[in-house]
Amino acid sequence: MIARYGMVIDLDRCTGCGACMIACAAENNVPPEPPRATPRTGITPMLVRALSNGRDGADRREAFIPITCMQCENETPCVAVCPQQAVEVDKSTGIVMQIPQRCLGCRYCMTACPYHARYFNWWDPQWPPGMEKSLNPGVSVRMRGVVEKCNLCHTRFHGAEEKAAVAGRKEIDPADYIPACVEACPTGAILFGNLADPNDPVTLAAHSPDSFRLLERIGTEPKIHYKTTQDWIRALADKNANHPTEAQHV
Amino acid sequence: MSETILLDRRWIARGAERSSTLHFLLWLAPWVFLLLLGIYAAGLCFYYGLNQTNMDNRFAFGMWIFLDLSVIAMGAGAFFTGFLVYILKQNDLKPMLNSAVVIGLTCYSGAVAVLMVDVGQPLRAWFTFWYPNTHSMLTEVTFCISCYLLVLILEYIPVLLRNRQLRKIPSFLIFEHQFHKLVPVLAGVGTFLSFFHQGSLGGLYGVLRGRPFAYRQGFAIWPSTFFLFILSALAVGPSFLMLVVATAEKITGRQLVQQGVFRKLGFISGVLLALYIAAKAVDTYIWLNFTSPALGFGPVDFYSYWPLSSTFLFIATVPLGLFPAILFVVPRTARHRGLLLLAAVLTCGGVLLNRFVMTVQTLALPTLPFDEFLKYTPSWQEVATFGGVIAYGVIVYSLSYRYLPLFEAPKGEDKHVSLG
Amino acid sequence: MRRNLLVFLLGFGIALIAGWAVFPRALYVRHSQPLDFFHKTHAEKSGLAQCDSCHVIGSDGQYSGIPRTEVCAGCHSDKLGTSADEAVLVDSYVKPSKQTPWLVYSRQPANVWFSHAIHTRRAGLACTECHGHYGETDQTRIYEQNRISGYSRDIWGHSISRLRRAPGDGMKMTDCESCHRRHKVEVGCLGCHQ
Amino acid sequence: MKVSRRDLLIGTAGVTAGVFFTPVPWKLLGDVSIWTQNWPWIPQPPHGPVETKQTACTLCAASCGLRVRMAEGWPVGISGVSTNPVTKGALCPLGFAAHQLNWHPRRLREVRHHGYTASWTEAQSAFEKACAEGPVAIVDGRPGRAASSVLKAFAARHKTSYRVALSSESRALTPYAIWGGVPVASLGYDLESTRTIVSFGAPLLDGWGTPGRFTRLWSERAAGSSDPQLRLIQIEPTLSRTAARAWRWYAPREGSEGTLASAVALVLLQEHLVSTQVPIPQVTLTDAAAQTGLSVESIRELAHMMVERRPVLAIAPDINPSVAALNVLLGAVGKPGGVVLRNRASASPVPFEADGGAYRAVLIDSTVPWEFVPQTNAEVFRFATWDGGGSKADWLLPSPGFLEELTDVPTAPTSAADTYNVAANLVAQSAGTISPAQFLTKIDSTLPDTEKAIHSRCEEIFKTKLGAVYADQPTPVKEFESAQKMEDQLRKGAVWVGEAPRAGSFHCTLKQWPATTPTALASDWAETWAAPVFPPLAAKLYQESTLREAPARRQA
Repeated sequence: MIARYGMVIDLDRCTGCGACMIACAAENNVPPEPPRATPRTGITPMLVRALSNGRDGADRREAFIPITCMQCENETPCVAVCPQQAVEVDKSTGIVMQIPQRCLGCRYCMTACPYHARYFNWWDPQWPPGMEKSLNPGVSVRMRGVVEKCNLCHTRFHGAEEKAAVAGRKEIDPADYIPACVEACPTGAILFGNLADPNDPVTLAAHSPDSFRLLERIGTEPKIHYKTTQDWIRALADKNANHPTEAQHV
Repeated sequence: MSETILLDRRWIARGAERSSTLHFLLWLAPWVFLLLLGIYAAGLCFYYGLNQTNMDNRFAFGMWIFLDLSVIAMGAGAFFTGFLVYILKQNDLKPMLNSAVVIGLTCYSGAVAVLMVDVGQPLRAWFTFWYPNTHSMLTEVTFCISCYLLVLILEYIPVLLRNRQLRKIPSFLIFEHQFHKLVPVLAGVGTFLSFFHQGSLGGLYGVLRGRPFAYRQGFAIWPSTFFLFILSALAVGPSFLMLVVATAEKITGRQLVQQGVFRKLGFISGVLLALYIAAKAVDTYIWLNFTSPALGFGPVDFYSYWPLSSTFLFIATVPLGLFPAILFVVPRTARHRGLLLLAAVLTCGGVLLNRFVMTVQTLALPTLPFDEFLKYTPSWQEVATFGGVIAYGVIVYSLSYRYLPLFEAPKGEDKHVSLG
Repeated sequence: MRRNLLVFLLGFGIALIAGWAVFPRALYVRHSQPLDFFHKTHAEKSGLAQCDSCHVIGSDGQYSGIPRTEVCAGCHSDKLGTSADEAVLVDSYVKPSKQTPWLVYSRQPANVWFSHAIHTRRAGLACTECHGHYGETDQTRIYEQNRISGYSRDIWGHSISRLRRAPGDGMKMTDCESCHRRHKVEVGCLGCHQ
Repeated sequence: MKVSRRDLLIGTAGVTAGVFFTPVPWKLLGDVSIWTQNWPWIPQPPHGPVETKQTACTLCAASCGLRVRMAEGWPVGISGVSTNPVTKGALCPLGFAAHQLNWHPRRLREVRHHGYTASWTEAQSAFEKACAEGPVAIVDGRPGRAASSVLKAFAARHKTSYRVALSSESRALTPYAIWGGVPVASLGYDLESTRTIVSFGAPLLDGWGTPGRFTRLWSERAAGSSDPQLRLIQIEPTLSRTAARAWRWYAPREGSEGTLASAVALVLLQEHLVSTQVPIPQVTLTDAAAQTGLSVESIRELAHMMVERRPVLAIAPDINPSVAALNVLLGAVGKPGGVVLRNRASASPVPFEADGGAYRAVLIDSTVPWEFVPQTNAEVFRFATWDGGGSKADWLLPSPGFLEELTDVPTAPTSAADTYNVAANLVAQSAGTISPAQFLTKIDSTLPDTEKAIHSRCEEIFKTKLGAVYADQPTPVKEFESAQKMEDQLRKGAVWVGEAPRAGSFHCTLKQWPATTPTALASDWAETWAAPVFPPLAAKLYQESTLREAPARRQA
C-alpha cells in the first residue's frame, strides 16, 4: 500500500518544552553545538519557535509552533532544485528524503525551502570524548559541508519493516513506526499517521476546520498540518492566505 | 636584473612598446598580494569548512553567489562580441575580440573557482555530471558554464600562440593557423551555451516558488527572469568590455582602439539596455499584480524593509537603467567619450544592483508569517576571496596585454606564416 | 615521424601496465584476521551446516552478524584441539570475554541500511547470492582494505574493471540496484540509506 | 640511441594519454569521493544489535519510567515508558538526551580538594578525622531511598546527624505537615480528581513535580477548550509557559502572591462562598489591590472563579503559608482533589537548616541539588557526578554517573499515590567513582548494603499485598507468589503503585491566619533538574531555538 505519512500538530497543546527537539536531535545523532555556533548555524531538524500576538501586559498571548520539514506533496521546492538527485520524494511513504552522502553542499535547496526546514552542516560533527559511544546505531553521522533535514525518523520505519518481514507481514504495524518527536511530546500534541488512509485519526484531524497549513497559498501541499482554536494564532498563520497586502510582524 | 629584462623583453611582441619590467612588476605587486590573500582565505574555507563565512542556514547564499552572477554577466561581452564579429560580421569590432576573450576567460574561470569554494563538498561536485537532475536550473548552469569555459580556453589558445616566442615553434604556428578557421564555430557554440547559462542563472531564482520575491511565471520551463538575465547580460557585456579597454588605455596612456568602436559598442549596449528596462517593467508589473498576490504576498511584504526598500528598484531601473541607455543612444552624448564611459559605468552598476537584489534581498525577506527580516554581513574570508578573483582578473589581463598582441589586429591570415 | 610514434606508444604502454597491473595492488592494504576460522570445519565437525546456526536473525528482525564471543564460548569455553589460533581464541577472547575484532569483508558504511531479514525471509534470497560460497571454504581469507576510502575490497569487487565478476563479488550500490532491477523491486534512496 | 628532449615530451604525452585508458583516474575519483563520505575524523555510531531495557530515571526525584536502548553495552537512546501509570510515557525534555551526561565535559572523574587533585584515601582519612572530632552532618537530597538507609545507619552509629535538603516542592507542603502533624514526605496533591487548579506561580506545565503526570492530565482535560473540565488558573507576574497555556492568567506584582491568596480568602469569607470557618486574614482588599496591582474587582472575580468548579486546589511553587491556609479554607486538605496523605507512613526528616550549621564537617549526598550550599564554616565533603562550578565544598567527590549504580526511587514528592522503582546499573560504574553509601561502607563495613536494603523494601511491599506492579501490563501484588519474583519484575524496570489515599485521612487546623511572606520566584525544571549540567544537546538546542535561557553554569 502506498502511504502518505504526515502530522497534525495541535498548537493548543504545545507547551514549548522542547522535548521534541531534543528527542529528535538525540535520535538523529545531531552533534552538540560548536563554540561559535549561532541560533542560525545549528542543526535543528525539529525546531520549536515562539509566537506572540505582539501585545504587552495582560493582553499578551504566546504560543509555540514546532517547525520541521513540511514533507511537501506538490512541486516539492527542494526536490526540483537539487542538481544531483540528493533529494527525492519517497514513492512508498511520501517522505521527502535527503541523502547527505550524495549532497555536494550547494545549499540551493535551502534557499528554495520557504519553511527554513533545511540545515547545513557548517562544522565537522564533534562530540566530547567518549560521547560517540552514545550515538544511535540506526543513523549515520553527517559530515561537514552537506545539507540535512527531517526524514520522519525513517530509521524507525526500517525497523518496523524488518519486524514485519520476520512476522511474515506485508504491511508494517503502525505502532512500530512512531517518529522520535511524536513519541517524546509530553502532551501528545503531535498526531502522526498515514494521510492516505481515510480512517486514520491523522486524516480526520487534518480535515477538521481548526486545522491549517503554513503558506498554503504557495501550493506546496505540506503533509504537516497544524491545529488551533485560538483566533489570533490562526489569523497570524493565515496572514498570507487572507490579507496578502497587510504585513504584520511579531 | 638586466638579464631578466632581456628575458622579459624577448617575450614581448616585436615593435610593441611596453612599460619597463620594473614598472610592470610594481603594477602587479599589489594585485598579486590581493590574489594570495584570496587564495589563503579560500584555503581556510577548504580546511575548516564554510563556518569561516558568515553565511548561515537562513542566508544559505551570500556574497559569493552575488559575485558569480555578476562576473558572469560582465563576462557576457566575450560571447556577444564573438557573436557580433563572426556571426553578424561586424568586423570593425575585431580589435575588441582578444580583450573580450581574455575578460570572458577570467570572469568564468574566476566564477567557477569561487563556486568550488562555495560548495561544502567540492570533491564530490562531479556528482552533478554523474547523477544529474535534469529539472534543476543549477544542473543547467553547471553544464553550460563548464562547457563554455572549455570553449573560452580554446578561443584563448590562438591568442596565446601569437606570443613572440611561441610563434617560433612551427608546429604551433601551423596549429594556430588551422585552428583559426575553427574560431567562428566556437563563437557560435559559445553564443548558444552562453544564452542558456546566462538565462538559467536568472532561472535559478525565478523558479523558487517558495520565495515569492524571486518567483516569476514564464514560458515553457523558463521563468521570465531567464530571459531578463540574458537581456541584461547582453546589455552589460559590451559596457564592461568598453570600460576595461578604456581603463587599459588610461593606464598605458595610448589609444588602443578607435573611438568609433566604443560608440558602436555603446549604441548596442544602450539599445539592449532600453529593451531590458522595458521588459523588466512589464515583468515587475505582472509579478506585483498577479504572480506574488497569488502566492499570498504583496508589495508591502517586499518593500517595507529599510534599506532594501523600493528605492533599489527605482535606482536600478532609472538612474542606472534608462539614463545610461539614453546617454548611449542619443548621438550628441554618445559622441562625448566621458559621457560614454559614464554610461558604461552606470550600466554595470545597474546590473550589479539587480544581481544583488536577486541574490541577497530574496533571502533577507521573511517568508513565514512569524519570520523577521534578516541581516547578513560577509566575513573577511568571503571578502578576501572576492578580492582574489578580481585581482586574478587584473593579473591575467595585464599579462595578456603585455605579452600577447591583444590589439595589434592580425593583418590577413597569410601574415602568420610568413612571420615565423 | 615514425620514431615519434614509437616513443608515444612506448609511453602509452607503460601507462597501461602501471594502471592495470601495479595500481590495483598498490591501492589495497592487506590485513589478516585476528585468528583463522574455517567454515568448513565447523559445518562438518560440529554440525553447524546452516548459516543461521551462527548468523541468526532475531525475533525483532535484527541480524546478529558475526557471532559474539559468548556464542563461540558455547563450545570453545575450553581449548578444543591444539592449534595456536584455538589458544588465541580461548585465552585472549573467550576467557576475558572480549569480542574478537573480526574484519568484516562485507561491512557496508554507516549510511547503508541492509536488512538480512527482508532479503532472506521476505525475498527468500540465498546467502550465497551476495556472499558467494565463502561459507563452504576451509581457509580464512586475507582482508583487503582500500587505502583511500577505507572500504573492504569486497565492496568494489576483486576485478578492478568490474567486468566478468563471480556471483557475490562486489557489493556496490550499483550491484544492489541491478539486483533490484532484476527482481523488479523498486525502492527509493531511503529504502537502503539511513 | 640517445633520448632527446623531444622524445621525453612525446613519451610523456603517451603516458598521459595512456592513463585515461586505465582505471587509475576513475577509481581515484570515486574513492576520494567515498573518502569525503567517511572522513576518518568523524565518529562512527556503534555497530551490533540494539536491545531495549527498562528502568527508572534517577536524575531527579520525579521517578520517571525510562526505556533505554543499548548497543555494544552503551545507552544509545532514551524514551518514556508508556505503560508507566504515573508518567504515561512522558519525560522531561532533558531526559531524552540524558544518556550523553556520563561523557559531559564537566563530569567529575577524580577527587578534588580545594581545586587540586586528591586521592580517595586522603578524602576518607579527612572525613574519619572529622568524625572523630565531630559533630558531623550527613545531608540527603532524596530521603527514603535504600541508600538513605545506609546514610542513616552510619549517622546513628557514629553520633552524626542525618539531615535532608528539601526540594521546593516538598517545602511547599511543609505548612500542611506542621498544621496536620504529619510527615511532609507523605503528602501529595490529588491532581487527578480536582476540577480547578489555582497555581500561585508553580510551573505546572514546565517540569513541576513528575513531568508527564500533570502535562498528560492537562492535555487530556484542559488544553484547547474554552470551557475545560479542568480549569488551570495561573497567578504569575510574567507570562511563563504555564501562564501562556493556562485557562486564565492573573499577573500580580512580583512577590505579592501571598497577599493575593489572603485577599481571595477574605472575599471567600466575607461573601460566604465557603462553609469552612478560619481566622479572618489581616488584610483589606484595597491594600491587597494596591500591593498586587490587580483591581479589587479582579480579586473578587478570582475568588468567585475558584469556588465555581470544585474540588479546587491551590498550589504554590515553594513554601507559602497563605496559599496553604487558602487550601484549608477551600477544604482542599485531606479530601479527594486536594492535598492528601499517602498511605505508606514515612519518617519526617529534619531539614538541614534546623540547627544553624554548627558542624565540624558536612557530607553532602550526590542527590542534593547543586544549588544547596550549606551556610556553615564546616569542612564540606560534597559527592557529585558533575562539577556545576563555583562550589564552596572543600572536597569534591566523584560519584557514579547516570545508570551506573543500582539504586531505588521512592515516591515522588508531589505524588498522590505511593510508588516504588528500582533502577538497575545498566552500565558499569566509571573508574574512580564511589557513591556516598560505598564511601561510608568503606569506613564502617558493618553498614547495611544497598542491595539488601532494596531487597527488604520489596519484601515489605510484598507483605502489605497492596497495590500493583506495572510492567507491560499491571499485576496486583497479591498475585505474585514470592517477593523475589516481584523484585525481579521491579529490577527489570516495572513500577509498584500503591492504593489511592483514603479521604479524610488528615486535616489541618489554623490557630490564626498566617502572616503573608513574599514567595520565592517560580523555578522551571531548568532549575529543579537535579544535575548541575545540561546534556550538551539540550544546551545547544535551547540556545539555537532561543526557547529557554539555559543558566550559564549549565552550558555544555
